[in-house]
Amino acid sequence: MGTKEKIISSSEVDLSVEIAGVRFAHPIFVASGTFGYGSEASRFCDISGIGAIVTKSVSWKPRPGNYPRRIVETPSGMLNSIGLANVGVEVFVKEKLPYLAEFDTKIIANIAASSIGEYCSVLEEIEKNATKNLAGYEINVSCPNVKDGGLSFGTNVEMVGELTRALRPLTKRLLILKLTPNVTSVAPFAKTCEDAGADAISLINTVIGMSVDIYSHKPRISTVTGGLSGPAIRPIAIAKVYEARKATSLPIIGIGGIANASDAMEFFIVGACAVQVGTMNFVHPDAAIIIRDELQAILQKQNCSSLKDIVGSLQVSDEMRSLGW
Amino acid sequence: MGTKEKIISSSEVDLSVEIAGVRFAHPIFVASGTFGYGSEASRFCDISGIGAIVTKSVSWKPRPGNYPRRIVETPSGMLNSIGLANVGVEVFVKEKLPYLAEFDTKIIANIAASSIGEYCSVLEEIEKNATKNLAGYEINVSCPNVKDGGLSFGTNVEMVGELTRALRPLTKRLLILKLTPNVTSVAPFAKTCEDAGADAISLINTVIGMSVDIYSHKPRISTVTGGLSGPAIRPIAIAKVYEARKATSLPIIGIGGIANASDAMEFFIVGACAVQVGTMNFVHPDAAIIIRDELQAILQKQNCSSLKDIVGSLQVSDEMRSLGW
Amino acid sequence: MLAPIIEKRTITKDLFVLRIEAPAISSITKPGQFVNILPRTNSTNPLLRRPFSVYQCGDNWIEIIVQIHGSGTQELAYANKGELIDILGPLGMPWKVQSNNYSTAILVVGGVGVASMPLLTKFFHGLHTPFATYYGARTASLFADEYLQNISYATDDGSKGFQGNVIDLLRNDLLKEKHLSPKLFVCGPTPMMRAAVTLAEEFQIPCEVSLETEMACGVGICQGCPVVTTEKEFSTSGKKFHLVCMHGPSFEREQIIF
Amino acid sequence: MLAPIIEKRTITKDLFVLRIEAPAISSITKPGQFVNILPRTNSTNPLLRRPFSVYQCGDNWIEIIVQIHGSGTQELAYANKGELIDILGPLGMPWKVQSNNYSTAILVVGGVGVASMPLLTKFFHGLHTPFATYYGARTASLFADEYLQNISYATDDGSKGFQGNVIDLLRNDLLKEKHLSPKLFVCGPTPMMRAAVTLAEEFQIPCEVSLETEMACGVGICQGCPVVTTEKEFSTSGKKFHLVCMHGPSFEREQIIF
Ligand SMILES: Cc1cc2nc3c(=O)[nH]c(=O)nc-3n(C[C@H](O)[C@H](O)[C@H](O)COP(=O)(O)OP(=O)(O)OC[C@H]3O[C@@H](n4cnc5c(N)ncnc54)[C@H](O)[C@@H]3O)c2cc1C
Ligand SMILES: Cc1cc2nc3c(=O)[nH]c(=O)nc-3n(C[C@H](O)[C@H](O)[C@H](O)COP(=O)(O)OP(=O)(O)OC[C@H]3O[C@@H](n4cnc5c(N)ncnc54)[C@H](O)[C@@H]3O)c2cc1C
Ligand SMILES: Cc1cc2nc3c(=O)[nH]c(=O)nc-3n(C[C@H](O)[C@H](O)[C@H](O)COP(=O)(O)O)c2cc1C
Ligand SMILES: Cc1cc2nc3c(=O)[nH]c(=O)nc-3n(C[C@H](O)[C@H](O)[C@H](O)COP(=O)(O)O)c2cc1C
Ligand code: FES
Ligand code: FES
Repeated sequence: MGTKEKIISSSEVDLSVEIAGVRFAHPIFVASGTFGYGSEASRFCDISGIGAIVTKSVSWKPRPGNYPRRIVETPSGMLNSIGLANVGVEVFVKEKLPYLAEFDTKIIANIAASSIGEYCSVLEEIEKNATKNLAGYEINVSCPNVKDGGLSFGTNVEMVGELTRALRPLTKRLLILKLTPNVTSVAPFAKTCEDAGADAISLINTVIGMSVDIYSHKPRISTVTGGLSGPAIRPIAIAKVYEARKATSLPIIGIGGIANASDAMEFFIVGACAVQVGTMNFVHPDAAIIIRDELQAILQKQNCSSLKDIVGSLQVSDEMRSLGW
Repeated sequence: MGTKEKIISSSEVDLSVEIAGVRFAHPIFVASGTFGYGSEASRFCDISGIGAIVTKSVSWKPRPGNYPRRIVETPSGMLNSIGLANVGVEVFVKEKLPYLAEFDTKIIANIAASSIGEYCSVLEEIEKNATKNLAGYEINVSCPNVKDGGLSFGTNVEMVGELTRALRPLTKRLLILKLTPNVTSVAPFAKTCEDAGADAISLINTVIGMSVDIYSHKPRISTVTGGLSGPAIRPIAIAKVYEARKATSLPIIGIGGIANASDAMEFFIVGACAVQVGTMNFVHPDAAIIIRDELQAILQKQNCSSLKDIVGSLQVSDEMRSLGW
Repeated sequence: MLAPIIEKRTITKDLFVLRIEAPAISSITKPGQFVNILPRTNSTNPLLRRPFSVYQCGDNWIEIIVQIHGSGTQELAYANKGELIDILGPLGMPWKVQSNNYSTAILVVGGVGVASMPLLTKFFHGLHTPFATYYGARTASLFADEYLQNISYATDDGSKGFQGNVIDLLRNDLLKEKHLSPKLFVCGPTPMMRAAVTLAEEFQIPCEVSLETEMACGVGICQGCPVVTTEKEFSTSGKKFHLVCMHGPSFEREQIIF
Repeated sequence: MLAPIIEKRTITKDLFVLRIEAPAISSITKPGQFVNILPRTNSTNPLLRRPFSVYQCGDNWIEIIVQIHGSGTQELAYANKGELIDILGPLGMPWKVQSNNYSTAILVVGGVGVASMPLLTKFFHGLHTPFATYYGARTASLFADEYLQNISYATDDGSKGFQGNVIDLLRNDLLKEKHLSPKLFVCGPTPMMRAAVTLAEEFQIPCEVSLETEMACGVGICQGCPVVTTEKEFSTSGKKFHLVCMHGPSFEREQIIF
């Protein structure tokens, strides 16, 4: 940009984002399963400075999770098979939500279940005990690591529609469907969520992956396959968000391998209005805060006064559109 | 293994592999599109020491390929959109096959096309001009980077069946179908190839990915999305090979992110009888040779006299099989 | 937190000590806690931090002792004095030294398990608690005993002390009732820790073991480091597991099945 | 090939020279060729090699001059004397110095484009071919002219030589017919190379430009480095593209559209 243009000072950059009427201070959220219930990381991270906290998937009953080994590092990524270890909705509403209500940030409760009925029960239970900063729900229909973790839902477009329609009447808060990348095409899922009344979609969950110990000849992860996350999958995530963007006008929350503000920018440009940081919280528990600050600096440098000008600003020429020539 | 067992010396390790009656000196091949037509890398690599060379996809007519920019580095991987740039079958049989016939290795001709008729014509043309070390064909139904590059085939299981049945009568040489990971489930494709008479399947081709320049707000790759390859995708590839292994008894050639013999071993253990090295040829043009030597050393250390004992040796307990508990 | 390496000492070919200036950590670390170190900033391979016990603390520094194992520890081996490394800690729970179910502390050490022993030694020394150290290794040259005291050695090859494994050496002394009301504090390879637990069961004495599991976060947010528990209702992770990073790394033998 | 760094020189804050012992490369490198260097062994991030012109050749060594740009060049900046780096080369085609369509060689240099000029200078000097160097930079402190000769400088800020851009400086001299039957050998930022081509068209003189494109392999096996050609039937890559790594990096202006 020309040097003569007005220079925007950092404090002037408007990072706020509104999703279906709910305002978030900034678009850098933390992803489900990668930030616990907030308390664990509070020593290393100013919780109130996070755009929103998406809590670990909660199910009706507590779940111990899978047998070890649950994690394996891979090139620029990791495989996990936690198995939706969680405290169950009872403890969640009694302990976790009230704890999180003390912070000046928004909470999005992620729900996992094995039947439409269970999804509904969990959501209703949380809704009954909603705290002041509970912004809404993210519905995990995409966990690859447990038999009943929703991936059977997540790869079936009719089921996703049915589930969304069942949940919609139960809350006026945000209803966000979290989609899996493990499908041939994510577009019909995005479209279905829109038609069924979701407020937004988030993507991607982890990509199915596997690793083998060449000495024992056993899978490294106890459940044989696990979910791949981290910077390695970022290009896949961006492609999926791009595909979803063309299929729906719903707000999209981008997830996958975000390690810095430049990565986040790629998602915004493609059309995500917010992003979630996952695996990188494990490396830097304050990653979301750092990225927020970096983002402010980048937008300032680009002389951009509002994130809104970035969202969906992708420049695709017609020439580019015609894949191959 | 016990220290008292017989120690195998390197020269005793049998690395040879037979696929549908065709014998290869060892199981480390180079992947299509990552080794040109052999001549380019001959300065840096002992071509005759490679298990087999899968040549760059060849189409009926020469193709210039896509406009730049064609490649982008990503974390532990790269995106490409070459667009099947190739010399066309005429030059291929006139120049490339005869050149490659000089080397003491096997050649697998990879074919890309946009219709069953074109696939057949290209194969027939090569068959007519077959050289002595032409082992067979790898059918690319999985290029994500050109409109007519086969991915429309590759994601449609009926088309893959039809194509295989059309090609099968045209050659007695190896007929290998190269599958895409960009599908919800690869199992039906594997099964279909078997039913339709293929000799083997190879997987994976690249994973659809995207990257954005945050300054120009343009996709970094000229065709917007490209194909992700390299170590980043290895866990995905292993999971896909594992899935295919359960679905078919066809020989499987594993591809995806192989950088060393340990990586290759993971594919063998999961059930691949051979592997192809792709992206890593760009870093080390003699990668396949290095990996062959490392593999020999590893097997020797494991006191294993034949690769055959490794292939499919994955130990999965029933406990593991029951994803989640 | 980025902190400078202020000293590097080589112990054996693949064992070295890094002294890191980190007053915020050294001032609050208790015996048995660990730090989580990023082998390489500005690269996503290796991606995750690596856990290391705090080996020694000074006024404004801590030390870690590192055994070269894979890519991350190799990376640390390349680090030089003056360079900054990214370090998080102290993490985990300390050794349970406060329990009053013992009067003699027995430090049982195998290999790089030595890492969590110097602070424990300092603690018992400071309190004048009777303690003894049993330290096993393959051969004499592998001992890293600069910070230990009251040591009985065992080597596989007999090059130093008792020839045989350290648990047998300890059993002999326990049979002789050499130690008054002992508790074992054990850190070493898993088979050795299992043997120590069996020994403690045999003698019906308390025994605490310090576990190693792969960790993604080290702070309790990934649930990646479970160990199966004997307890029924304990952790926020549900009923069946403790998290080694948050509830450990050390556990009383009755708490866990490993 | 692993080769040791035998010297490291800092030119400016983010520009430095590495001298690498590599007789197999130094003995056969021609002006304009490049080497492909892996910034880091044993890591997959950065994954690919980075191309660098051969800056200077000695008996058994080559030099490269590196401008810190992103992660790979930053990595090289951390490398120290004595360390081994993984290097492949020489790659690409040399400058087309043999053509007999010129009698004076004009080296036109911008920024880090200087990298391919010293060997060219040596070549012309050795053959007693008349030559002149036009070297532009933002300011005087950025020149890396240790190996250049017959230099006319241009700086944006006028701190050395002509104030303005190097192409304007050259145009003035061409207008004055200062050089007999010149050919331009150009390496620098793309806008400057385009301006040089336009100038050459204007004066109808030969002009060769050395291009930079992203490269995955540097040896012609990935087809990742195309440049659009004017020719109809040339390369194995089909009809429309040359590969910068294999057919370039330098091209006569008539060959390409860039
Ligand atoms: C609480 C705790 C304290 C430790 N203290 C020390 C110490 O003081 N000194 C020391 O040398 N080592 C210690 N270790 C082991 C050390 O963390 C591993 O050797 C190291 O993580 C290996 O990393 P790598 O990259 O070299 O190996 P790689 O095998 O390349 O690592 C791959 C992945 O596996 C993990 N991993 C591999 N081995 C282990 C292991 N044994 N324990 C945990 N994670 C592992 C790595 O963290 C990484 O995520 C400790 C481990 C734990 C859990
Ligand atoms: C034939 C040739 C000769 C060159 N000679 C020199 C030289 O002598 N000195 C010097 O300092 N630089 C030279 N360059 C440019 C140098 O290769 C890049 O600056 C370097 O690759 C950037 O890597 P990075 O990791 O620092 O940047 P990043 O932006 O992190 O690199 C990301 C990827 O983009 C590629 N890339 C980024 N910029 C360029 C570029 N300008 N050209 C090619 N690839 C790029 C990288 O190779 C890598 O694959 C040359 C380039 C070419 C093609
Ligand atoms: C250890 C781990 C646990 C996870 N648990 C959950 C979960 O409980 N529910 C969920 O919806 N997603 C879960 N995820 C997926 C992440 O929320 C995120 O979608 C994915 O990791 C991709 O983002 P990343 O690459 O930034 O990690 C988990 C991911 C990891 C790595
Ligand atoms: C630059 C590039 C070009 C490729 N061209 C082809 C091709 O022409 N035909 C094909 O079947 N696969 C092609 N592939 C895919 C590879 O053969 C391989 O399936 C894929 O890259 C995964 O392996 P890797 O991770 O080892 O690279 C190409 C891959 C790359 C990176
Ligand atoms: S390592 Fe993440 S919870 Fe323990
Ligand atoms: S860089 Fe691979 S062909 Fe040129």
